[in-house]
Amino acid sequence: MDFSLTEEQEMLRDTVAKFLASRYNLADSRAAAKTGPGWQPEIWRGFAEELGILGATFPEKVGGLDGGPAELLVITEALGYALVIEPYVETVVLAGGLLQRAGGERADALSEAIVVGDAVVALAAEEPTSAGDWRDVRTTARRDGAEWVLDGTKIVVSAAPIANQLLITARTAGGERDTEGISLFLLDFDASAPPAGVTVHSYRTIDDRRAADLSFDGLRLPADALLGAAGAAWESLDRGIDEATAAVVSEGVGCLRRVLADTVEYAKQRKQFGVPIGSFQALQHRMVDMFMEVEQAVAAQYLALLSLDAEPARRARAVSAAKVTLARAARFVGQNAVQLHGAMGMTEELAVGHYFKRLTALEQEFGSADQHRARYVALAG
Amino acid sequence: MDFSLTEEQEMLRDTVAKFLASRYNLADSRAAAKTGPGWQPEIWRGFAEELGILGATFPEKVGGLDGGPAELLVITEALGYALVIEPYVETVVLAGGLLQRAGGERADALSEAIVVGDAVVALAAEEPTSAGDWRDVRTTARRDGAEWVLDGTKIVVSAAPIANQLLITARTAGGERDTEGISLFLLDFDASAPPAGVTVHSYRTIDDRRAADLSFDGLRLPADALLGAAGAAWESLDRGIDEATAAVVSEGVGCLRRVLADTVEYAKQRKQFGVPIGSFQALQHRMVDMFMEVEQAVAAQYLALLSLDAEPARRARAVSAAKVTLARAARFVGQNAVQLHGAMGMTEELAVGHYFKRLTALEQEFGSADQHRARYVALAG
Amino acid sequence: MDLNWSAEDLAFRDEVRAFLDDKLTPEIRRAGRLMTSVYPDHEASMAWQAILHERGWAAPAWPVAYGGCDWSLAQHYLFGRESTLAGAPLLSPMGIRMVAHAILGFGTDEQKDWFLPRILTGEVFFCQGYSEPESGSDLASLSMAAVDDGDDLVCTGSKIWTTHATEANWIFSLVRTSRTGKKQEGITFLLMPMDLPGIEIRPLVMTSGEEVQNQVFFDEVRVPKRNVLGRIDEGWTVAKYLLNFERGGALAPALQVWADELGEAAAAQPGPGGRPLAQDPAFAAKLADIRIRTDVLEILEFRTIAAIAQGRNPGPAASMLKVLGTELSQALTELAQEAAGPRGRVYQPHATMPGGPIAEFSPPADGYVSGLDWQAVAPLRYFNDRAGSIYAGSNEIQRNILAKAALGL
Amino acid sequence: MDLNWSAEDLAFRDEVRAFLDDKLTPEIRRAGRLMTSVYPDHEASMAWQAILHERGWAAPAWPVAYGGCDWSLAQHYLFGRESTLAGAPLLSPMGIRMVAHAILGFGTDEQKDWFLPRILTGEVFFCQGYSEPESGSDLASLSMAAVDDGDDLVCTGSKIWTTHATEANWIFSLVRTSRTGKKQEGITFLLMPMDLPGIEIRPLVMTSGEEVQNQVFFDEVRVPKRNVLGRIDEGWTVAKYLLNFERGGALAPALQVWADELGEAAAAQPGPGGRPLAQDPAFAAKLADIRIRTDVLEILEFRTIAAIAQGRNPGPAASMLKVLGTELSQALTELAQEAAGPRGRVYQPHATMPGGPIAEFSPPADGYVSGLDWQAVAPLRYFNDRAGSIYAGSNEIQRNILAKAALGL
Repeated sequence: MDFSLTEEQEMLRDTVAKFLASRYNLADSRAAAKTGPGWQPEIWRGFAEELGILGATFPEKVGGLDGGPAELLVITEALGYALVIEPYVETVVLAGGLLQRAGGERADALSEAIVVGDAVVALAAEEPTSAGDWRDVRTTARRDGAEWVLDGTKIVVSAAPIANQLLITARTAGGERDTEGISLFLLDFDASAPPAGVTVHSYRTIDDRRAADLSFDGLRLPADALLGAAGAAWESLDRGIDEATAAVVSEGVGCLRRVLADTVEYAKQRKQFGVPIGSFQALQHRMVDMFMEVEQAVAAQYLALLSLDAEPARRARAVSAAKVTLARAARFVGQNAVQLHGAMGMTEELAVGHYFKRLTALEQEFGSADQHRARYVALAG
Repeated sequence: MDFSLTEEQEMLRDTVAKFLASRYNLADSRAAAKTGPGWQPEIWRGFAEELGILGATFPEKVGGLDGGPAELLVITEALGYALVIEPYVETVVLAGGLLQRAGGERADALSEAIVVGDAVVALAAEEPTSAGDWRDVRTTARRDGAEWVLDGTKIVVSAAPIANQLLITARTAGGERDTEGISLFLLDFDASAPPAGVTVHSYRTIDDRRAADLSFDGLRLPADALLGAAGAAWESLDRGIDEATAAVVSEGVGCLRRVLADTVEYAKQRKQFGVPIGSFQALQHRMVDMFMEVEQAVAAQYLALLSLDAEPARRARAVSAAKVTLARAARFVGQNAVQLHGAMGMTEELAVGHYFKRLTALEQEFGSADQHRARYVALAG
Repeated sequence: MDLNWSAEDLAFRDEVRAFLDDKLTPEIRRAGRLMTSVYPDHEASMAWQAILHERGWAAPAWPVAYGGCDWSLAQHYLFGRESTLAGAPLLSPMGIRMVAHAILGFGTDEQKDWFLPRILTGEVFFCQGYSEPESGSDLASLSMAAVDDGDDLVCTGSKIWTTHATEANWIFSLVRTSRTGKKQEGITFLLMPMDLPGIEIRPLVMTSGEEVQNQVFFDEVRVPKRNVLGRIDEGWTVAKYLLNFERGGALAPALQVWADELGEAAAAQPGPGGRPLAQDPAFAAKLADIRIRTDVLEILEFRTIAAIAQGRNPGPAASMLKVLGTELSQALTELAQEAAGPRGRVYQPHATMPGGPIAEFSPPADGYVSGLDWQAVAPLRYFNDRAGSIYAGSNEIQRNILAKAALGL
Repeated sequence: MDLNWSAEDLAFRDEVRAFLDDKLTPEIRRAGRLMTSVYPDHEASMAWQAILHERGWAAPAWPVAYGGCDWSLAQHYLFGRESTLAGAPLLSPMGIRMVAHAILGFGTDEQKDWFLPRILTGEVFFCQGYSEPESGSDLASLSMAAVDDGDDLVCTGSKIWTTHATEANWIFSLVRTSRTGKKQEGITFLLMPMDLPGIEIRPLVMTSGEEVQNQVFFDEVRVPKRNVLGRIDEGWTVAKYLLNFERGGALAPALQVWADELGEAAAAQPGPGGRPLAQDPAFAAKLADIRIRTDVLEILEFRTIAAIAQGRNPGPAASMLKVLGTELSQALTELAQEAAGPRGRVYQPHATMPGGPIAEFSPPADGYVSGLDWQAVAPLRYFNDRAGSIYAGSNEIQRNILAKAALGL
């Protein structure tokens, strides 16, 4: 076992942190979220051109840096620490992994576009009945001559409103919850001018990102829209979900570190009854418990990211353990950070309120604690 | 709604408390438990003759006082407060209720014997496979001429080693977990000289009471050993379990009040770092949480006892809610009482250690929190 | 000892039920059902107050002479319970349930006669000016100055967490009239019209996006001394008296309603493994625990109300009920947010009835809602409900009080 | 970054495994498996120490010159892990893992040469005399007097919570040699044979019935000054140094073993509704949470051990691991007691391997056991495990330390 970073990895961490500290701030990003386009395209451009982090986990042949778990760890944690709303996990981790494993010309071209910052990709997988379990695919894709015809509904598709490419899961065979028969399709996309057969309802999320509900009603796609073999997408999707889960765990660790630091600092500054509230033992012990939750989340972050290349059952078990841990930490630390900030913690005036909203969303993204605990139980046999 | 006691009920409470304060002490009762006969028969005699509480819930026709939930509440709470190990719940509440509902000459005679202190009765219901669910009866009783023949195994039968009468559940019809087909039998009993066909393994319990594992191997009983109609005991048994559960909830409240009082007192006396440990805010808040658990247990005590006459589904729901609440309080208050007493709390030198052991047993007696929560869910539909 | 109601009580309950059935319009019910916090939509709440006032039930706890009801304890309790069960919105607590009791207890006849009828009709709508940016849990350290100037007090400073300040036309406030002696001395309880020159309001945007809370700035605001309630420098006495009313309500009935609604919603909501969420053992266990805690809270609340009604001091019970009730409510809003699933991440306040305007949000032109109303309510209620353990004396402060008052520590 | 072991590490692991397979007799394994606390059966533990000593592995953390092993960090970790997985009993911590390090750090050559080999063989068996009846969490307030009398110190007072005092022939103790200055000053670290005149032992009966802990009384016990470790009045320095070793071990492997054993037991144990307990969702969820927390603890423990091995200060991590490890262990022993069901109420220490004699208990003549061994162990382990959050600096004290050291509060 070894939890140390190489010099290059430490340098990457410092570079990303410095970029975000100087170029990314809460006011501008929330303005973009609430009254602007939903993101800051110039930041994304910076990720590609100045930091190169959009290619961090891509192979060199598509322009990537061929990085592994350690690179993913330092990048996603830094993004979480700065509360970055731009869709790194959606585009680079989730779509990026699916594209790499699908292979083929279109996938490689899109990978290249992601690396240079030209493509933002969203995955339309959640459906009204799936409750976070993406093997529950009722959207259908049927062949019609050289084309595919898609019908179905997807909900809460993260980043769809700002994506220019959409990955869509659809069933080409099998029953509603079969893992066999799930296929992956690619679609050029513009939420403000959706193609024929697509209805889009875009909205903001509680954590100031953008998402959309989509319905496909006879959407026609060309033959090469199918990525990989028909009906065989589950294995890659299953891995992709684990990778994305590990990435949001890591992002969550970044959020948690910031929230804990802010809370401790606030408790040292804020005076009531003539003394800093951080001098009260009950609050000190609470903050210690928050600290221990954060440290456990850090361990979970290692556990998840360093298990991604293990065989699927071990990978799934580690990722589920990590997500349960992160969810518990997110709730405990988030709620207590608000509590210790008092009513100020409930406003949008301090950072803590914004982080709390993100932590609330993170708790459930890619499966809730209950869902991951149940998966862990099933895997433990 | 009304939670007040009548003057008579208050007098009963005071009388029982005074008797126990002057006549019952931890040293003698533990000596009886560990190196003596397992109980203090002279105390039991006092319950009958001086206090009359063995007849509290029996009708006047068998010599009882015809009391209701309020009487049961004040008596059982007082017994818990004094950590009385004598089998009041087993004999008076559980067996007493079964006998009253069974009716008939033998049952009435035994009721009279209980009221005057001559009979100690244990119910043999738990089996190796029943996991606290007493509808799971695999002990069989079959007719053989005028006699019944019983075969099967009962475990952890509370009070059996000191009982002179045994009630036994046995299946006369139906499948292993059917509620139909369960019958109730009565047996004259002496653990030190068991009748032919009965093997007894007596032991002490963690809470310094006595219990036994029993096996019946062709035990022959006369026809009139059957109480009530054959195969129809479940309804009464179900109610009896709820009554006993409510009674141990109430007993638990007595334990909890004492444990909380001792802990607060200890925290005021015990000095470390030059001040009473009760002056540390973290410990103060812990004791406040213990206080709130005790108050909730008190509310649960009302809820359970005052719902015993409601229709079965409401009764069961109330009793299960109460047991879940008591179990949570027992664990939280018990564990923290030990913690706040430090290592002294882990010894047999202070009362708190003895109460902790009783609270540990109480948590699971007549069903654990998980079991009662599951029953509550099932009843809530 | 009895858990049941008397026949008279049940008859009264039926009368209340009939009234509620008759008078609660779908719009008003909607405002109750889709509340995102303890603060109702202002208009719906005032509309409901008018209906209650017409029936003489707007302020049942007041003395009959001022428009209250001659009800038994059980009737008061049942009225509140039935109103909650029927989905009636809460009335604003600041006027009828709070300052009115201070006016009744400490006001001059003139103050009583002027304010009380107007509070009943809604003509006078109060907000509360207690907390200051530097005085939260330590309320007695408040510093907003009220300088004696002949017939007036001249107020300068600021108040924060003032609910519905923009809707209110009056504010009741604690101000500092003297800085000598203990910090609890030298505080004055003052009633001010909100249109006095020098008052400015800055809405605060909460994490739910709602502008219900405000900071109110006072710049040499001149208030006649006849607007003082009680005596100058003795406002802390009034505030302490009011505390008894602030923490008086029964929360269990509302929690029962919400738990039932959540149970029903979960029965129709897809859960793990393709079964309804209600059948997921983890969810079912959490909901059951909440229901059990609510069953228990109901008894504790009733026992306390009964003690008060019998003229006994409920002692530290009020602090305990505040802690238990708010933590239970938080467990419930947390579970509802879990139950909302992926839809719980969608921000759609237009499908709810929030307590105030929403900052920086334009509802979709077509009114689209992702999922069901309750899923839209869930995140906002979860965010807003964090306030439960913060306001009206944080739960840490309540535990301090309980350590002293209940345990003698 | 890597979660895996190197090929060299794996080879070493296999060597350890082979040794354990070969040498762990069923009797010794039984002593490990049926432990009721962190204190093993004395005889079995000493027997295992002898076997380890024969192989040169009794004290791997000592310097090689004194019988330690030249192992890498990973090897030390894997040795502990494999021993636990194989069910080896713990060795008594007082000698090899504690006082020996103090002797190595502060002892004279004479002390090292006399004590260390005898500790290894078990000829010298230490107990610890730190706590006093009035000095628990506030250890530095200890008052047992050691009066200077020429070549001797004359000790009067009493020590409490002295584990295995009746088995031990030596005690290391903190005594007060001076009452001027801060309370941490004037404390001396003293080694005493237990057979000195004036020493008396009173066993303490714990809730488990076990007599493992004792109170030790000292009445003018005369101890030569050459038995002082370090300098007179500077014993606190030695004690603080020792603390680093007291909290050093990895607990996660043992918790993994217990969790696996509990999972297996639950698969064979009747649970609700006629299904095995392992399939009860409530039980399964609790066991899964414990396993998940253990997976996480393992990483935290290894990270800390790695930091120490690299000569870095692990900072407040030791306090955190103590809290997390003991609370996790308590969750597990609590769940095992739940799982034991009705049998968990039966008191049958004769089916276990407790750390000491059982007071006032006669095992049944026929050796009858109700249920299975693990069900007999469950309540005793649950009772004894309450000590986890009390000893070695209570978890409240650890949180105080963490507030300062980790958060600067």
